[in-house]
Amino acid sequence: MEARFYKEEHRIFRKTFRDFVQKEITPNAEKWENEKGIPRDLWYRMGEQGYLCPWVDEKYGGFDAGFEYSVIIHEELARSEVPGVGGMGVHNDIVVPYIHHQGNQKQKDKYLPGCVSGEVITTIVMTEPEYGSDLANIRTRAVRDGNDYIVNGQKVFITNGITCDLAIVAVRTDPKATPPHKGISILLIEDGTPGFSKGRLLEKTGAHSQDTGELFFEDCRVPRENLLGEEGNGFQYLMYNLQQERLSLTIDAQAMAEYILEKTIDYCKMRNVFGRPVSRFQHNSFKIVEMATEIEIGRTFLNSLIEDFINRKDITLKVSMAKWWITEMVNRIAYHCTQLHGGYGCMKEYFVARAPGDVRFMTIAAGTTEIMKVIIGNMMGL
Amino acid sequence: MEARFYKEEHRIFRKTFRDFVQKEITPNAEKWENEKGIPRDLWYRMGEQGYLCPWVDEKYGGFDAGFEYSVIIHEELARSEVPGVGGMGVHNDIVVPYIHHQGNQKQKDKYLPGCVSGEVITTIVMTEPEYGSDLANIRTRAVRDGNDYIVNGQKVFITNGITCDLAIVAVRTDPKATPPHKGISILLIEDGTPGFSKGRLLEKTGAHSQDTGELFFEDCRVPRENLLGEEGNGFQYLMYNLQQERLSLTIDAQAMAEYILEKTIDYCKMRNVFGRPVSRFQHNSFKIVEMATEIEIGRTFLNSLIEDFINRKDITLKVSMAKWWITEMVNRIAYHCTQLHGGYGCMKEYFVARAPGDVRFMTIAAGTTEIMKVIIGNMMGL
Amino acid sequence: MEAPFFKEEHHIFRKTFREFIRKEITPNAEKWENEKCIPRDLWYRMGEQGYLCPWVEEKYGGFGAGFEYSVILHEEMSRSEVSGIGGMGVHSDIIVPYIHHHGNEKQKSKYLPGCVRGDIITSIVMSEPEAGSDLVKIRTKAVREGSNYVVNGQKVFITNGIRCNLAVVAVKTDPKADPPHKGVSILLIEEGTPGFIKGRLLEKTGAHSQDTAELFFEDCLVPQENLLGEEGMGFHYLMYNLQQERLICSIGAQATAEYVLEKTIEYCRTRTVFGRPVSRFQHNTFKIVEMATEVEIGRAFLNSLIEDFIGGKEITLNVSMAKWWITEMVNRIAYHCTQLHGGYGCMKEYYVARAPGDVRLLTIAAGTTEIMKVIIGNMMGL
Amino acid sequence: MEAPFFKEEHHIFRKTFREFIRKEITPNAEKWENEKCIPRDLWYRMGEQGYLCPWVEEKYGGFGAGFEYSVILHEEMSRSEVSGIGGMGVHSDIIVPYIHHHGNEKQKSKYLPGCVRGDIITSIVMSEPEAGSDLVKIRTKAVREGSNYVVNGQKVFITNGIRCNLAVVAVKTDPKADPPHKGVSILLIEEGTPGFIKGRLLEKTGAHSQDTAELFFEDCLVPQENLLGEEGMGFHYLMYNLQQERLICSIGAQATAEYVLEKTIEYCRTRTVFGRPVSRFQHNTFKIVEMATEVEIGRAFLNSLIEDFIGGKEITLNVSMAKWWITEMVNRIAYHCTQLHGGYGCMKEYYVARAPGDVRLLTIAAGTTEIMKVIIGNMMGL
Repeated sequence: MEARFYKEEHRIFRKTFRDFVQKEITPNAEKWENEKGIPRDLWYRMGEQGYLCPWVDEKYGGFDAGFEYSVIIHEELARSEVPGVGGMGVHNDIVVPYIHHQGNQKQKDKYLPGCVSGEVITTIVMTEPEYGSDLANIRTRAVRDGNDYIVNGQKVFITNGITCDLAIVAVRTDPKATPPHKGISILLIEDGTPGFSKGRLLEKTGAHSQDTGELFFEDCRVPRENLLGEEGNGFQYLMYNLQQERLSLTIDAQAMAEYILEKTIDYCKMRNVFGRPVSRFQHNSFKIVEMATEIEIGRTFLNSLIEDFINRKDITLKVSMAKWWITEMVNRIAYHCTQLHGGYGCMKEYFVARAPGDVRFMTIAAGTTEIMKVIIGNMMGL
Repeated sequence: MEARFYKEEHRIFRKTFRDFVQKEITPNAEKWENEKGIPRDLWYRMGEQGYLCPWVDEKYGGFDAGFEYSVIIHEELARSEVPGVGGMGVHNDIVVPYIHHQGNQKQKDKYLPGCVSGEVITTIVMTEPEYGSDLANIRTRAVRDGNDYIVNGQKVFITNGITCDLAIVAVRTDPKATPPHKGISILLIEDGTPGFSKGRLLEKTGAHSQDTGELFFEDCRVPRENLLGEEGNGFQYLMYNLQQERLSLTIDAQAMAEYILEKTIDYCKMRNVFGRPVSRFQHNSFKIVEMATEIEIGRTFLNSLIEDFINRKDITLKVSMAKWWITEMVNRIAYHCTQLHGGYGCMKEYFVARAPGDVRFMTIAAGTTEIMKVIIGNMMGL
Repeated sequence: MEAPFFKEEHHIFRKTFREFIRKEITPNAEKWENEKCIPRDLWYRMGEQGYLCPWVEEKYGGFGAGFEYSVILHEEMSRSEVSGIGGMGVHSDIIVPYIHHHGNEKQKSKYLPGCVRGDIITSIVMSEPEAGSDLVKIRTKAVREGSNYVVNGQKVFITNGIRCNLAVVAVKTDPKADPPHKGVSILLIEEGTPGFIKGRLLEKTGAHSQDTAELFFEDCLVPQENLLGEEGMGFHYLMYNLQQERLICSIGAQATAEYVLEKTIEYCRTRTVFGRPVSRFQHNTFKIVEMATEVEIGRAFLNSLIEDFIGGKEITLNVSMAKWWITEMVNRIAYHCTQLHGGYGCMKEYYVARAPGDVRLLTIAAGTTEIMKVIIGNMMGL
Repeated sequence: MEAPFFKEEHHIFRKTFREFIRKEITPNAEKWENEKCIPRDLWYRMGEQGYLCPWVEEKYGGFGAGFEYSVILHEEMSRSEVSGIGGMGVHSDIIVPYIHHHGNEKQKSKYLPGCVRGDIITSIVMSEPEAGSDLVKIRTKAVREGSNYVVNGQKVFITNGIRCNLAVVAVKTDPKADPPHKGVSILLIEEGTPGFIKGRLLEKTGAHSQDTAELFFEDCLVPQENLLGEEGMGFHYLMYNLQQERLICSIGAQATAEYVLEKTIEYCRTRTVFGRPVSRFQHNTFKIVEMATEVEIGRAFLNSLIEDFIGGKEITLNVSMAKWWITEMVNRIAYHCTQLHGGYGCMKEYYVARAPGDVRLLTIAAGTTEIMKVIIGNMMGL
């Protein structure tokens, strides 16, 4: 069912953007899948059209657009059959907000316009080989040296890791801090900074058109003015922005689930076996009904969550619930929908066949299902 | 599929016993359900026929029968539609073995013949209101006083708690023992011993014909000669006998699952809805097929487990796996089978409708599903 | 989650009614369970307080109250621990609406005031031994004879079957009608009408304080003026009212799930095992978190559904989804919550232990889970 | 669990073959994944060692080895981390048996020796774009013309489709046959036969090193002597050999599940997060325990099934159960094991991360889960 918070202008925007996606993105699915990335040019095209960070203030080139527009962009990109454009969603609503919320005037003036136009592709850099969920213990060191920080360390699983122009990097500025998370700060590190090198493109089991990389910092000199917010507050900023990150990822997962099922229903109505459409077998029809019900229920919950977020309510509990339940749900749906495709369910040319690989990371990234349950359990005082 | 270990004599025995059950037990299901217990006389009848503890040595009145016979008795009793007779299975293969394995000659001579004839109904008494799974910490105290122990404490969830003539009671003889489980001993306490009183019949949510009670000990004097085995070894005896207890309960669960499904298949083939037998709807037929498959798989695993047990192999790991998986399975099966009965699935007169209540305790008694997983996890070194 | 449609007055009403239940209903749970019925007097007490059919217009003695009040009544009654109270909900929002929506002025003024006061207890009489889900197959015949109908047939699974003094009965007035459902009509049959015989109280496996019975009609003479609406329109009326019935059923299931989980969380926080609260074991924490998430998601969906219903939107698709998903969910929750209670999970004195029996009916009554899936599948064109 | 049918010589054989795989196969996993094929030379090496069709009689170059050896080959190949090797298993125990069981002396002596040496790579050619599960619907026509058949049609999902030099092809020799399955025959078509065209390599979502392709037949002239068995018996042969195919498929799925779980347990024991091994978190411990239990139960069932098969018993019912339950089980295990790997669970370099893609086909090929349930349902008379 459509969410209460959409007005006419949102519907028009969705239609326009969906056309854009169908013309400029979906047709290239296979090409970009093989190139393991989306072309730089697409970032400019998106920027021109105002599809990058439309929520940014007008004085930085944005439109001051409401979160509804971000939701629409996420949902339509999720329906593009090109997982790689997810990197744009990350840029739009996960990374750039750091600069906007915690950056100083100088940093905003310097970077935001490029973020909106597509000249500055951003990435958020937290995870390390030894520390995934356990952020408080990251080891990448940033040592003060005059007006610079000298950064040393390694990071993995970085979305836009190959194409990024600006990396927002979690580093440890105080190794002795107790609790350890108080020793974490965030630096803005530009591509090309000496000592900042991009590693290999990581071979994933899905979402191939999304470039995911490793980053290395070897005696990388970063001017102090590139410190985001205050030293030692990094962990707090991460926790703050993580809520919107989880919400964004959940929106992607829900939209994917809806799209996968739509495609599957089309297929099952059209495909005949034993003289009947696949969808006419009671077992299959019940299976589809079960999925449709879970999707409808998930959607209602997500919409009320988005509404809370738009109304500035604290969403930590609900978004943690939605994040694990909906990302697990989309994985179940991808599984059953490939089954309903029979042999074609394993053929790459079918979007639905690729879906299980493309959605697999969702229960792991931005806080695993297990971490979500820990958070909820703590909030419930269990 | 039939287990490898059955010979012709076993098949004959099963047939005879099944007739006995059909004649003497099943017809009384409702009566005993309302009386919340099975008649004393049935114990004698079972004893006469040699259906109580047939494994006991001949010199004590038993038949020295192999475990195969115990399995058959468990399975057929589980198919009797009278959960109460489960108390006889407990007597046969869970309680009496304590006397046989850990009792001294005097105790064996005194009690075993009655256990076989039905004059002595036994019960195992471990759980306390505050200590279910956590046996090592039971509080019922037994203090030495001359040639007696003075026992004080309360016990709950005692099968045969109302009818028992002989209680095998876990007590704490040494409160200072470390680890605490080294302070536990087992006493044989006869009905009628001053200070040993039976509490109310506990109202359960199922298995109504099985009497489950509370026991109280107030300055109850028990002669030292009633100590089972050695002082401080109680916990060890419990752990030893628990393996067979879990195996017995798992056999009951498997046999119940098989019987519930048989009854349901009969019903679904005979009952018509929308002009077709219930079983002819693909969703229902797939549901039944899924249950039949789980039952078949569970049965194969259980048979190989029984075989290991007969061959004196250590079954701790496998029986822990079987116990949780098969008792959870029978609960799933009871749930889906009641669904397949429609409105009659909630009507007491249908055995299948009562099944969910009757099997509910199985995932909890003799070590909960969670305890089983802890045991397995420890054995796997996780 | 706070429902958007509740205003201050609703909260006040809930508070008062909850207080009423705490004082006058919950303490009698066990007594009424054993009496297999709630006392006649309670109907009058409820009537006095305006807790029966508050939605009925004032001219018939009601308050013309909004559906919000019905929601509150059902939610609170579901938290009363007395399953039998459900029969009052059935009276208020499932049966009386038939008279209100399809009755003529004469019938309304004759019956509605009594329904509101509690003098008249109604029951809806559809199911027959051979026709459960399959309503068009009902065989109870009503043959015109002068100014009467002569009714013959048998009905089962009748809520309030023992207490009712007005039965709303589905009958076949035209056995040859094609399509057959056009032969179904509804008669209002008063207790005491010669030939209207109340059969035995049916022994259910749960919801014991709710009187469910068989009814028999043997040459029962019913004046033509007791025909509800038009002849041959009965099936149509049933289908029309089923939507509200399923919504009510979903509301009860959701409120029960919330209550069972609340009680379980309390228990798990206070009960300690192995020296820790039960809720502190990660497996249990996660289990509770999973249930809390499903409850939260179900609630969001149900609230938006109630909102649509109040807004007069067509809810058939979504109420069918809610009916099967929420009633299956409450059964899962009852199962896992009993598990978390350990041995007490099988003891009748614990409400949570009784819950599995009490909620079992929910996936079967008012359209089974399978029927819901058929309806949804048809609406989706599968 | 030790299978009762393995003797000392089998253990020795397993050890040798596992060593061969460790040296010559596993190290090339990534290379061959990218080449989307295993090297032609490996077939010769396997042949030399006697690892292809060891069951073939000595007069055709085989060893007349028991099925135990085939079991070992499949189990160990499933642990090689190279999905493509599966194509060799298909050759050895699924396709070559057709020639052996239904071929005439001339065909056997012509082809079998090459099949054993590895000179001849076979493929079984059934599925068509419009006929997957529904074999009787195949459209590929073979029309008699003098001493030849003229074959026209298209086939898909052909394992070894690129490499094969002998195709065992299901064709329609009598389109008018009634029942239609009586019109199906099987032809042996050699590579290089004019009109036998190999289509493109199909891009799968997993099992990348296994070459799966389309095949086309355009006025392809096949000498009558290449008819396998009798005309019109093709469907019968397919059904006959499907039982062994499904058994093989279950063996591969079971061995894969065991291997994936082993790897995951290693990982969880060594990988630490929040200062503890991943396996020490109770939720993860229980998750692993649940998987270990299902693997153990599946193994017991599979072993007894293999035993029955070796014993020449009819296995249709049980192999159908094993096929769907074990292949669904390995998919669940692949899913949860990737979750336990966190971010690395999406990284191709980890075998476990590739597993979900590699096993996805198993519930679909050789008869989908749904088809298995239909077969079982029919055998149960549902």
